[in-house]
Parts: sequence; structure tokens; C-alpha cells
Amino acid sequence: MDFTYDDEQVALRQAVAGLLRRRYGDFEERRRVVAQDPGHDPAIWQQLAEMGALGLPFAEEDGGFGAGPVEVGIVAAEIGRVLAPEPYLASVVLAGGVVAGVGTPDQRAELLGPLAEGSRRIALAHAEPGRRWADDAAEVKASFDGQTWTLSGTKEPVPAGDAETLLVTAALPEGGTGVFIVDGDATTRSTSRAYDGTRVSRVVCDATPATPLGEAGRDATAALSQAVDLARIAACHQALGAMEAALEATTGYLRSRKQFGVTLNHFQALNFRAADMYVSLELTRSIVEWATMVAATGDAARTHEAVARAAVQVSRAGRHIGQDAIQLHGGIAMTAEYLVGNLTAHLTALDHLFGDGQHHLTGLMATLQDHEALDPLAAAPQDVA
Amino acid sequence: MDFTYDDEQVALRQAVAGLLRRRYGDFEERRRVVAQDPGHDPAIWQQLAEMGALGLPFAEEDGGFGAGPVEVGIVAAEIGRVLAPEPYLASVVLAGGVVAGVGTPDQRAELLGPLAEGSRRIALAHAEPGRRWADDAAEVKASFDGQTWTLSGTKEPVPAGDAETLLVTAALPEGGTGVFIVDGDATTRSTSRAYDGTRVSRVVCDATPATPLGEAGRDATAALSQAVDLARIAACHQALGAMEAALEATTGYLRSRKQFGVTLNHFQALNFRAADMYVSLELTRSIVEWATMVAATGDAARTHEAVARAAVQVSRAGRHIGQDAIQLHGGIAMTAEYLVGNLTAHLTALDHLFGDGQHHLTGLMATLQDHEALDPLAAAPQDVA
Amino acid sequence: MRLTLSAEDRAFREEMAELFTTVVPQEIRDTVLEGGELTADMIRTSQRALADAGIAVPHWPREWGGRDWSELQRHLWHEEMQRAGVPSPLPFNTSMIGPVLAQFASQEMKERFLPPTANLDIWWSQGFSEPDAGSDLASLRTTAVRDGEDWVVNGQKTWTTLGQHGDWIFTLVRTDPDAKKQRGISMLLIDMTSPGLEVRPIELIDGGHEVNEVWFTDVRVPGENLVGEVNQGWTMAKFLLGNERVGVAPVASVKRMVARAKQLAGPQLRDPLTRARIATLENDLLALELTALRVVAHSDGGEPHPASSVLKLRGTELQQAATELLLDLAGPDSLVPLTAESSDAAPWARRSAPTYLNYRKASIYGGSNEIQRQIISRTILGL
Amino acid sequence: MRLTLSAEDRAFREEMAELFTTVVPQEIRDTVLEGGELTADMIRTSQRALADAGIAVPHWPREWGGRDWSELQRHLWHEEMQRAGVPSPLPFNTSMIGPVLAQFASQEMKERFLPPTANLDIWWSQGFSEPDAGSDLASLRTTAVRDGEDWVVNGQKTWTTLGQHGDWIFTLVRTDPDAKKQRGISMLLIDMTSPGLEVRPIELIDGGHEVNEVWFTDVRVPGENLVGEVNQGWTMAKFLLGNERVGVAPVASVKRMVARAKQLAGPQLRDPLTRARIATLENDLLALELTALRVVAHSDGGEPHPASSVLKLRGTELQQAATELLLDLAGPDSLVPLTAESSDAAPWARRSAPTYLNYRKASIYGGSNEIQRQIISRTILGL
Repeated sequence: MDFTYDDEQVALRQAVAGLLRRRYGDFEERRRVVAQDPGHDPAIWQQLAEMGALGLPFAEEDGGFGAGPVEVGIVAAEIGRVLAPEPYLASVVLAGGVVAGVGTPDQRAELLGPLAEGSRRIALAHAEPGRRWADDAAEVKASFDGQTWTLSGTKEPVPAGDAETLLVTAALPEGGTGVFIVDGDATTRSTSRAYDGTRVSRVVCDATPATPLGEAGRDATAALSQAVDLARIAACHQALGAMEAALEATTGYLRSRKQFGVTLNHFQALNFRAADMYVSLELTRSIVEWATMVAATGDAARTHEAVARAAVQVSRAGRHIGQDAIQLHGGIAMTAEYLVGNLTAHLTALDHLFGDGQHHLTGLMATLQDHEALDPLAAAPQDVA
Repeated sequence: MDFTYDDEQVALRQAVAGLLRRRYGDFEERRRVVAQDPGHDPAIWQQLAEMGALGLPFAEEDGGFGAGPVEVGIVAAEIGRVLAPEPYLASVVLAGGVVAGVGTPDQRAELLGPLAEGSRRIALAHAEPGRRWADDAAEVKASFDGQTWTLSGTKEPVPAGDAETLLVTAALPEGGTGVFIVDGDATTRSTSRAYDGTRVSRVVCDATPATPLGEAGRDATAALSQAVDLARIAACHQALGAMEAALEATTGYLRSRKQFGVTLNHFQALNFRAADMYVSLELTRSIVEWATMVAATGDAARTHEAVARAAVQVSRAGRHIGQDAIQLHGGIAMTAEYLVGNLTAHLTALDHLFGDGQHHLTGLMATLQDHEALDPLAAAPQDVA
Repeated sequence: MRLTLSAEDRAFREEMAELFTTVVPQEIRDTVLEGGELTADMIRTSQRALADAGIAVPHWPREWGGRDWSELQRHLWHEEMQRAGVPSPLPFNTSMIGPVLAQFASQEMKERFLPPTANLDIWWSQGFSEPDAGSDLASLRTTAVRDGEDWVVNGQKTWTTLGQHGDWIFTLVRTDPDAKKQRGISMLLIDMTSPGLEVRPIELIDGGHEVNEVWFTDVRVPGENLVGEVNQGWTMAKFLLGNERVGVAPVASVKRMVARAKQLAGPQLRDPLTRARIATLENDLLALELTALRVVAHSDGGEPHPASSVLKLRGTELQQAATELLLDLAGPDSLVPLTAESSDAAPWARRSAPTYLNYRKASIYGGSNEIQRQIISRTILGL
Repeated sequence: MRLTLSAEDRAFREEMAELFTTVVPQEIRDTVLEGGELTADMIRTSQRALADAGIAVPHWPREWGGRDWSELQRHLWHEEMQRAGVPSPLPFNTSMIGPVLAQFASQEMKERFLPPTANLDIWWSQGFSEPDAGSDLASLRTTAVRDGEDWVVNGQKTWTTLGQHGDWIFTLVRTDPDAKKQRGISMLLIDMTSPGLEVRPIELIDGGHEVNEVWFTDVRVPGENLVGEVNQGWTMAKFLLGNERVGVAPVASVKRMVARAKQLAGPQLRDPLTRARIATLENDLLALELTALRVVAHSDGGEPHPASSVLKLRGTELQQAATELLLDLAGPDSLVPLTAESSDAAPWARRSAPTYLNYRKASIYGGSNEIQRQIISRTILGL
């Protein structure tokens, strides 16, 4: 059991941190980028590609770098720290993960290579209005006329859905859920700026031509769920980065801001609340890093459970830290030009992207009697081998 | 809507408070009384009778004083404040309430007169081991041989079950739950001192002769439930008194106790926790007093709901205030000779006597869709008449 | 002890319910009931309708439109207003500067300002907070220097809510730089069209624009616009802030939010954890409402009850809990912006996250919850 | 990053599990596993068995029985010990005075005391806290005055846990009344059979007797019983308290409690609110355990990791939450006393309330949770 990064991982963190902090360390810069289309900085996207960050999770034969959840988490955390608006989570981790999990070798090479090079963005259109974090697709339906597949129905919200290429999930004629490659411009879509500055789209297919990702007609629910789990763990890291930044900003503020003639850290009640934020943060870091290592084993069932465990904790800690960071700052944190409130907004959005704390807790409640006590040190057979 | 006591009620409070604070204001006295049998002071019981406190809830024709839940609550709160060990709740409110609700006029006069005079105690034996706050009896069964009723089975815990006369609930041969008058000495019983100093008994009946309370063979579940609801609201007042005393002791301690060269009220974090205790206490007082007024209307269904609402709040506040009173005191509150920890112990016991917060919340969850919003000012028809 | 309202108060309550639902246009009330955003015109229309009905400023002195109601009646007025979805009369006018003028101003000033204040012909802004002061209001730096008959004002105010609509601003200014903190402060009424006065918007994290900075550069204010005496400003500020805390528990509006949440929850109401959460919140609101009723019953004719701080503290906590509940019920639909061109996600769901974020302010503004805890521990508990 | 233990540590863990379940009598372990009360003899028997197996004092210097294990191995040792229901070696001996003597005492004193300390042939008591000191340890008043070669001790200690079994007591005494608070304090080892030393029991709110007052009236202590130098006591106290905080998270024992709660819950496990409560607690424990693993991994060979305070703070919170869970599962059966002559209520249910009450101390003793928050905010957050 070892929670430390190796030299390569440390170097990756430094490289990504250097790039993103230079670009967005002044929060005004991030505000400016987010205010305009496309809502992120294509030059930064390109630089992330050049340092290899966009290809991390993909196999080398698919055009990637064969790294894993740990490395993806490092990038995501740095994104979270400065609220970099680049659609790493949506495009690389989520949509790229679906391609890696479902696509044929040809499709993987075709889609993931350009994605890793930064020349083509993709997005996963899965959520359907009014359905809460469902594993399958229901409202968007796929049809096959013997020659071509077409899709009809509405997907919303689609994170970073302004990508060139969309992967659209759809109910298959024979049952199950398939994933289809769709030209974004072949759909009717509108993209707008979400409350945390990221972009979300509504995508309407109306007999829109589509190419099956992977084997045509085959149910991809399980593979989708695995890709979503990996995106969840990356989202946990992104949240962790945002929480770290929120706590740092808060302690910095308490040390420097004067009221009633003294700096705020003369008020014990405020210091103690900051201490509780630290406790939340450290507990969260532990469980997120552990879940990441579980994910790195590739064991889908264990990963699913570990990710749910991390997500329950991240949801609670994100609310605690996000809310208290604003409260301890006071009015200034309510303003759009100040980092802290935006961290809270982003934490809130992440919490509702792939299932909130109650959603994941409900899953854990069902497995309560499967174990006597949890033992994170108990090695699974394949770990020992 | 009026939350103030009238002059008579104020006088009652002063009289009871005067008596009990004189006797138990020095906590060492309470310890001494509780350490010996019978665990309370018969002289105080007699004085309570003389000032009319023991007959408050009963009709004048039954030997009582025709008062109601408000007056009973006043007595219970004063008991809670000093942890007076007299079995007012168990004997007068609960057992007396069952007699008043179920007994024939003759039985009421026979049992309630002496109870009000302090010459005879009664206790309700209802709980059965392993069953959680059930409304009915299951393990103790009543039989009728055409001439006499007998009971068999075990009741535990029976609060203040060392009384001369027991009311034992039992499953009736034809179904339903009956209440029976049993001579305490005709049972096999053992009485011991519970962790909060009160007395609880185990009562075993083995073909024990019994007299039906009220009409023989008739299901008394509803009447029992109503009597328990009135005992619940009295228990809420007892808890409120204990919470008040715990907060008072805590603020007094913070003002006087020195550490690191200053009194503890120089530590903002401690003061803020005391403020939160105060908030809990005031919210609790409001809902308890309201539920008491609802109970005073005699409407059983509204009372049941109102009592559950008060109990949910009392359970949470009792834990909050009880736990934090100990924490803010530190080690001294862990000692048996100091009032505060004993207040917490009693709050804990009260919480588990007639259903804890989760028990009552579960009831409220079931009625969630019966109303749009709660409106305590909406008058029921009979209130307006 | 009496569980019910007196016949008189019951009749009063019914009268209020009737008035609120008849004199204020349905469209305005629907906007409030659905959690939408009010325009300045809607606020004006509503307040003028209340003023016409004689119920805009019931707590003012009778000669300026007040009603001599009991505290309980004022509470019922406030609750029924919220329940009917009627926007509260502009607090800067009716709760803040109005009572201050009625108490401290000259007869001339009262006559000039109170009627248009009640009728929202003047839209008042509040010029108290400053960027470096926070909860430490008395450390303000905006100065007013005497120049002939006029005052010349320089400095900056912030957190001026709805200042973009303001006609006049009541302002705390430092008139004696040598006096100790709380002394040397005066209150000036300033016409917001004065040269040198500039209102700059502040965007909040919910994307909305409800607060502003107000900059003063050599703004000339006629001497007659001084309220009361020079250097008496802190007395008025304390009077004003004391009033602000009364009746602050937003009970009826939060109850409305939770009732709506139950309607909107749909199949999620089958989830026992959601049911437990809502049942708990309803119970907490009941305890709060009953506490508010206790407080008003004991406040008649005197100082604000110290337990007012409990209402503010707990009221904002529950307000925030209700917005968080709606957000979680909205789930992934909360990610869809209100500004999206077209969407299948319900507007309430798309509004839920901005509303949640916006209400984080509730525990900061108007005396932060830390200030309330301080008041409780000092004033009530003697710590 | 590595999810699993190394082969070596895995083998170590298995060895520990094996040792603990074989060398310590089943009867003792069952008492622990069922939440029962240990006798002094059981504690002695258990520790001597561990000492025989060479695993009673692994963190001591090698020459006195230590094992040079890594922090992770010590953690695994501790967790497997708790998991097996083995009573922890008496902390006053092995975590407190032992390391102090090994670090500060003369060779002669080490030879005299360390072996019987490890083997629990001497049962040590702690004489630090005083009635008027609380968390402000340095304000102690017990004095030791030089008289010839001896020290004469007067004063009172309190909260002396298990002092009724104590053979010797390590005591902080004021040896220079004129020096500032922390200076002028020395550490003396005092034979508890000395004339003038009296142990008086303190009954706790759970009805148990685990702490005591210790009174000193002209107690003569040979000069050789001074540890280290005169007036060096505060240094040793800090060293001791620093050690006390390491590995304080009672993870395995709380996990055991929650696992038992699941077994005992029976049909209550069908209640979704109970399920949610237990699932949350399990997850919280997992986060705590992983944090403990992170801390030990980063503590090797140095100062205690500052995040140790997180473990103490959160560990005691969860410990208390677990006792509260058991209490609520027991429900009305919790009202039946353990001392009842006969009862149909399960012993665990009858023990649940005293246990709940007893564990309120967890957030007070050994550095209260307020002290831990203070450490976190000062040391880690720089506030």
C-alpha cells in the first residue's frame, strides 16, 4: 500500500500544473475565456495534447500513452484547482473512455489518435431529460433499415457537446443500449454556458445517420457503465483539486483579512471551521486515491463499488468545503470575479454530473450485507498474483 | 395563539419547582436517594400529592383535578431540571393515563383516587423484550376459563415496575390487546436501577390472576396508544427541563472555569457551540409547547401526529445538547457526582422509552403527502366552535 | 396557552389572504411562486397596490401610513404575503430608511420623503457596507466634508442590493475623521443622479446582477439632506439594523419552497431517503414557525426579542437546505442553463443551481450567522 | 501508488493475525469482542503473552524489546490486535512511560524499570491531570520539595485511569514555584504504596469505576526516582503526549463494533434509514482507515505526522457514532440494566447505553477534540 506518486507522475503533475496555473492562475483570465466561445482555450488544449495529457488513458496502439486512472486523476486535479475550462473530463475521460471500451480497433485508432493529438474533440451524449443518471438509454431510439442506422430523440444535458464528433447512446431495436458515432453537425444542437462556466448542449436526433461504435446491435450498457465509473473517479479528482484550492483560499483569507482591527484568524470559531474543512479534505483525498488505485486494477465490479464509495464522500465534502469556503469569506465569495464562489459552483456541478451522494449511497445500502467489515488491505486474488 | 402560562399555571410551576429544587437542588442529595431503595423519596411523593400534582391529569369525579397536558408538562419539566427520581411519568402520566382512558368509572375511582393522594403507585407493564415500541402486546397472553382471567409471559422493561399495582397488557384470546389489573406481588418480578438512576423491572406472569381494566375482552390498543402519546408529551417536557438545566450548567461553567489563564468564555468556538445549543433548545421548546396544546384539544389523531413531531425534535436536540454539554465541560461532566452527565444519561433514557427520533420520523414519512405544507395556525373545526 | 388564533386574529388573517390575492396582479405572484425573477416594475406595481390598500407600511407610525397592529398581526401580514407570492415591500424603503426617518428626521424631511418612500415613488438604496469593512461596519471610510452649506462626499460603498434601480441612497459617511470609530459617523440622503456618483454592477456566482458598487467622487450633497444631527449616524444605523432583524425568519417562503419540492419530486418521493429529508425539513420549519410565533407574542411594544437571532440563524439554514433539496431533486437537469435556447428540462430544475448558489448569501448578509451566534452567546447567554 | 501490501507486509499481517489469535486466551478476546469489561488480571495475562511472543512493545528501542518495524507494520500490528480482540498493551506502560524512560532516563533507571514495564510486572499509572488544570496541563500545582536526598510531594492528581490497579505512578510535579508555567516542572516516579499516597475512586456516569483521584500528602520520594534532570519535565511531557497521538485512530475496534451492529440489527436492517446510517458509517470508517494508512506511510522515522490530529478527531467521532448506533438498535432493551438479576434482553443491548455514555470521554481525554482542531488550524493551516 503506497499513496505516493512516482517520479514520472510527479513530473506530469508539475508539467500540467505549470501550464494551467500560468494560463488561469489569474482568475480573471479564466473568466474571460469562459465568457467567449468555445468556452476554453484551444491553444491550451493543444499544449495539453503536446505534453501527452490528452492521450494518457488510451492504449499505445490506439494512439495513446497507456497510462491509467492515477495519471488521469493528476491532470483532473490540476484542472479542478484553477477551474481550467478545457473539456478534459467530458471529451478525453468520458467520451474517449467509451471509445476505448466499446470501439473496434479501427474505430479506436480513428477516434482516439486525433483526440490524443488535440485535433478532434468528441463528446458523449447519454443523459436524457428527466431521467436521473440512468445506465441505459430510453428516449433516444436507434433504427436499422437493413443498410443504415439512424437515431431519433433528444439528449440533454451533453457536457461539452459542441464537439465535432458525438457518441450518442440509444435504445437498440432488439433491446439494450448501443453507442453510435454521429457527426455533431448532423444533429440539431444548441450549446450554452452552464452555471459553472462549462458548456452543455442539447442534441436532437431526427432520423440522424449514425455508425455503431463496436459491434452493431450489441448491448453496451456494461461497457458504458465502466467508462462512466472511470469518468466519475476523474471527476472526484477534479473536485479534490477544487476543494484544495477552496481551503487554501480560505486559510489565506483568514490570515490576511482584517476585521474589528485584527486578522480573521484571531477568531477561534472561524479557525475551527477551517480545521473541519481540512479534516473533510484529507478524508476525501484518502478515499479518492484508494478508489483510483482500485480502478487501476481494471476490475470492473470492485471499481464500481470503490467509485461509489469515493463519490459519497466527495459529494458530502464538496458541499461542506464549498459552502463553508463561501461562508468564511463572506460577501466577496458571492461575486463572480472571485475564485472561491466559482469553485463552489463547479463542485456543485460535478456533484450532479454522474450521480450525487444520495444516489451512490443508495447503491451501497444494497450491498450492506455482502461483507462483514470493509477491509481495504484485503488483496483480491489478481492483486497477489 | 398564546404560549404564556396563566397565573394558576405559574403558581403550579413555582410550587413544584420550590419543592423539588429544595430537595434535589444539591445534586448529591439526588444521588443519595437514587442509590437506595425505593429510588425516590416517598416524602416528596406525598408532598407532590398534597400540592395536587399527582392528580392533575384526572377528572374530578375520578379523584383528580381536571387539569391537562399543559399542567402535567409543567410538573414534568421541573422533574427533568433537577432529575427528581419520583416516578411521576411512569406512574401518574402513563399508568394513570391508561386507567383514565380504559377503566370503568368504578375502576377509575378506585385506582386514581389513591394514586392522586400518593397512597398507591401503579405502573404499566407493556414493553416486551426485543419488541421495539410496539402498540400491542404479543408475548404476554391472557386466558379466560369462564370465570377468571390469568396472564402468562414476560414484560420488560417496566418503568417504575415496583409499584403495588400493575397494569399488564396482554394479547386477548380473540385477538387485540387488553389491559389487566394485577397485584404486583402476585408476579415474579425483579427491579433494578437503570443507568439514569430510575427503576425498571422485569415482570413475569405465570397463570397470574388478573382483572380486566375496562370491558373484559375488548381491544384497548387505541386507548393505550393515546395514553402513551400523552406520556410522550410529558416525557418531552421532562427532557426539555433537563436540556435547560444542561445549557444553564454549561454557560455557568464557561463563565467561571479558568483555563490558560482566562475563563472559558474567552474561547469563541465554545461560545458558538453554546449558542447552537440555545438554538436547539428554543426550537424544541416551541414545538413541545405546541404539541402540548394540540394534546389539550383531546383530538387523538392530531395529537398523535403532533407528539411525533415534538418527539423527533426532542430526540435530536436531546442528543445535541446532552453530548455538547459534556464536551464543553470536559472530564468533570463524565463523573457520576456531577449533574451534567446525569442529565445526558436521563435524556438518553427518555429518548428510548417511547420511541426514538428515527421511530417517529418514520411515522411522519408515511404522512408526507397528506398535506401541502404544515400550518400550525389552521384551526380544526372544533377549535373554532 | 392557546393553540388557535383569536377570532379577531383569524379574521385578520383571512382578510390579509384575501387582500394579497386580489390587489396584487396574478402574474407577479406567479413569478414569485415559481421562483422566477421579478422586474423592478413588478416590484413597484406590487408595492403601490399594497400602499393603495393601506398595507405597505403597517409598522410605521400611524400618521405616515402605519396601522398600529400587534406584533402577531404584523407576523400574519408578513406570512400571508409570502404565502400569496406577493413580493415584500422594498425593505430599503419600508424596513430601513422609512422607520429611521420617522424616528430621527425633521418634520420637513419626513413630509418630503415618507409618502414617496411608502409608495415606492422613490426607490431607496442602502449605502452602508464598504469593501474593507465586512461585518465591521463601523470601520467605514467614505467621507463627507463640509463645504459651505453642502457636504462633499468621497468614497465607495459596496453590496448595494438593487442599486441599479435606485433613485436615492441613504449613506453612512465619516464626518469627523478624528473621532473614535463609531462616533464621527453621519447619515446623508443622496440623490443618485448627482454628478460624481457612479453605480457599477457586481456579477454574482449565480450569474445574476443584484448588487452593486457605488462610487462617490466629490459628490455634493445639500446640507438639508443630513438626517438628524451630525455624528449621530451610528445611533441610526443601530436602530436600522435592529429593525432589520425583526421578522427575518423567511418561514412562509421556505414552506412554499418545500411544498413545491414535494410536488416536483414525482417518483423520487418513493425514495425513503428523500422522504426522510423532506419530512425532517418540514418538521424543522414547523419548529421555526412556532418559534417565530412565540417571539412575536413576546415582542409587543418593546425591543426586538433577543431570540430574533435564532430566527435569522435557523431561518437561513433552512432556506439554504430547501434550495439544496430542490437542486438535488433536479439532479442532472440542474446542469442545463436557464439561458439554453431550447430545453426539455423543466425551468425550475434549470433554475435550481443558481438559486442554490444565490442563497449562500442568506447566511452572510444582514448580519452573518457568525454575528448571530455572537449575539446569542453574549446577549442571551451572557458569555 | 500501490493498492496492496507488499508481499512482505502481507506476510507480516498474516503472522500477526496468527499470533494474536493463538497466544492470547480465547476467553479474554471474546470479552473484548463482545464489548465486555476486562479484569486487571486479563489485561496482565494478555500483555505478558504478547511480551513472551515479543510483540508487546515493538516501538521501543530494540535493546528493550523493540522490533524496528516500519510505521506501516506497527499500524498492521495494532489493527490486527484490535481485530482479534486482543486488549492493547497497557498504554501507560508501553506508549507513555516506557518510551520516556528509554529516551530520557539513566541507564540504571532503564534497567530497573523497562523490563517489568514491558511485562506489566509494574502497572503504571499516569499522574498528569489536576482538578483545576483541564486541557491546560502546564498550570499544575502538585509540588515536590527537596528534603535531603528525597523529594516531598504534596498535591492532587485526577483522571488517573485504572489507578486502582497501579503499582507505580509517573508524575509531573512543580519543582520550581518561581519559574514560568512550563518551566519548573519535573517528572518523578512514585511507588503507589508510599505512605501519604491515597487513591480515591471516581464513579463515572456509566456507573463504572475506571478513573481515580490520587492524593499526595507529604509523600517521600527517593531522589533517584527523578527522571532526567530537574525542571526538564515539560520536555518529557510533550514527548509523551506527542507519542500518545500516534496511531490513535481506533479504526479496527470501531469497524468491529459496526460489523457487530449489522449482525445484531436483525430485522431492523430492513429499515432504509438504518441501512443508510450503517452504510454511511462504514464509508466514513473506510476513509478514516485509508487516512491512517496514508499517515503511517508518511511518518517513517520522523515526527508524528500532523494529520494525526485528524485521526484522533475523526476516530473519536466515529467511535461515538458507532456506540450511538448500537444504542439505537437496542432501543427499549437499552433501558434494562446489566445488573438486573435476570433479563430476557440481550447483554449487548443492556450494555449499550453505559457504553455510549462512557465513550463521550473519547473526545475529551488524550487531547480534546477542541485541542485537535487547535493543532490542525495552527500547525497545519497556519492560522
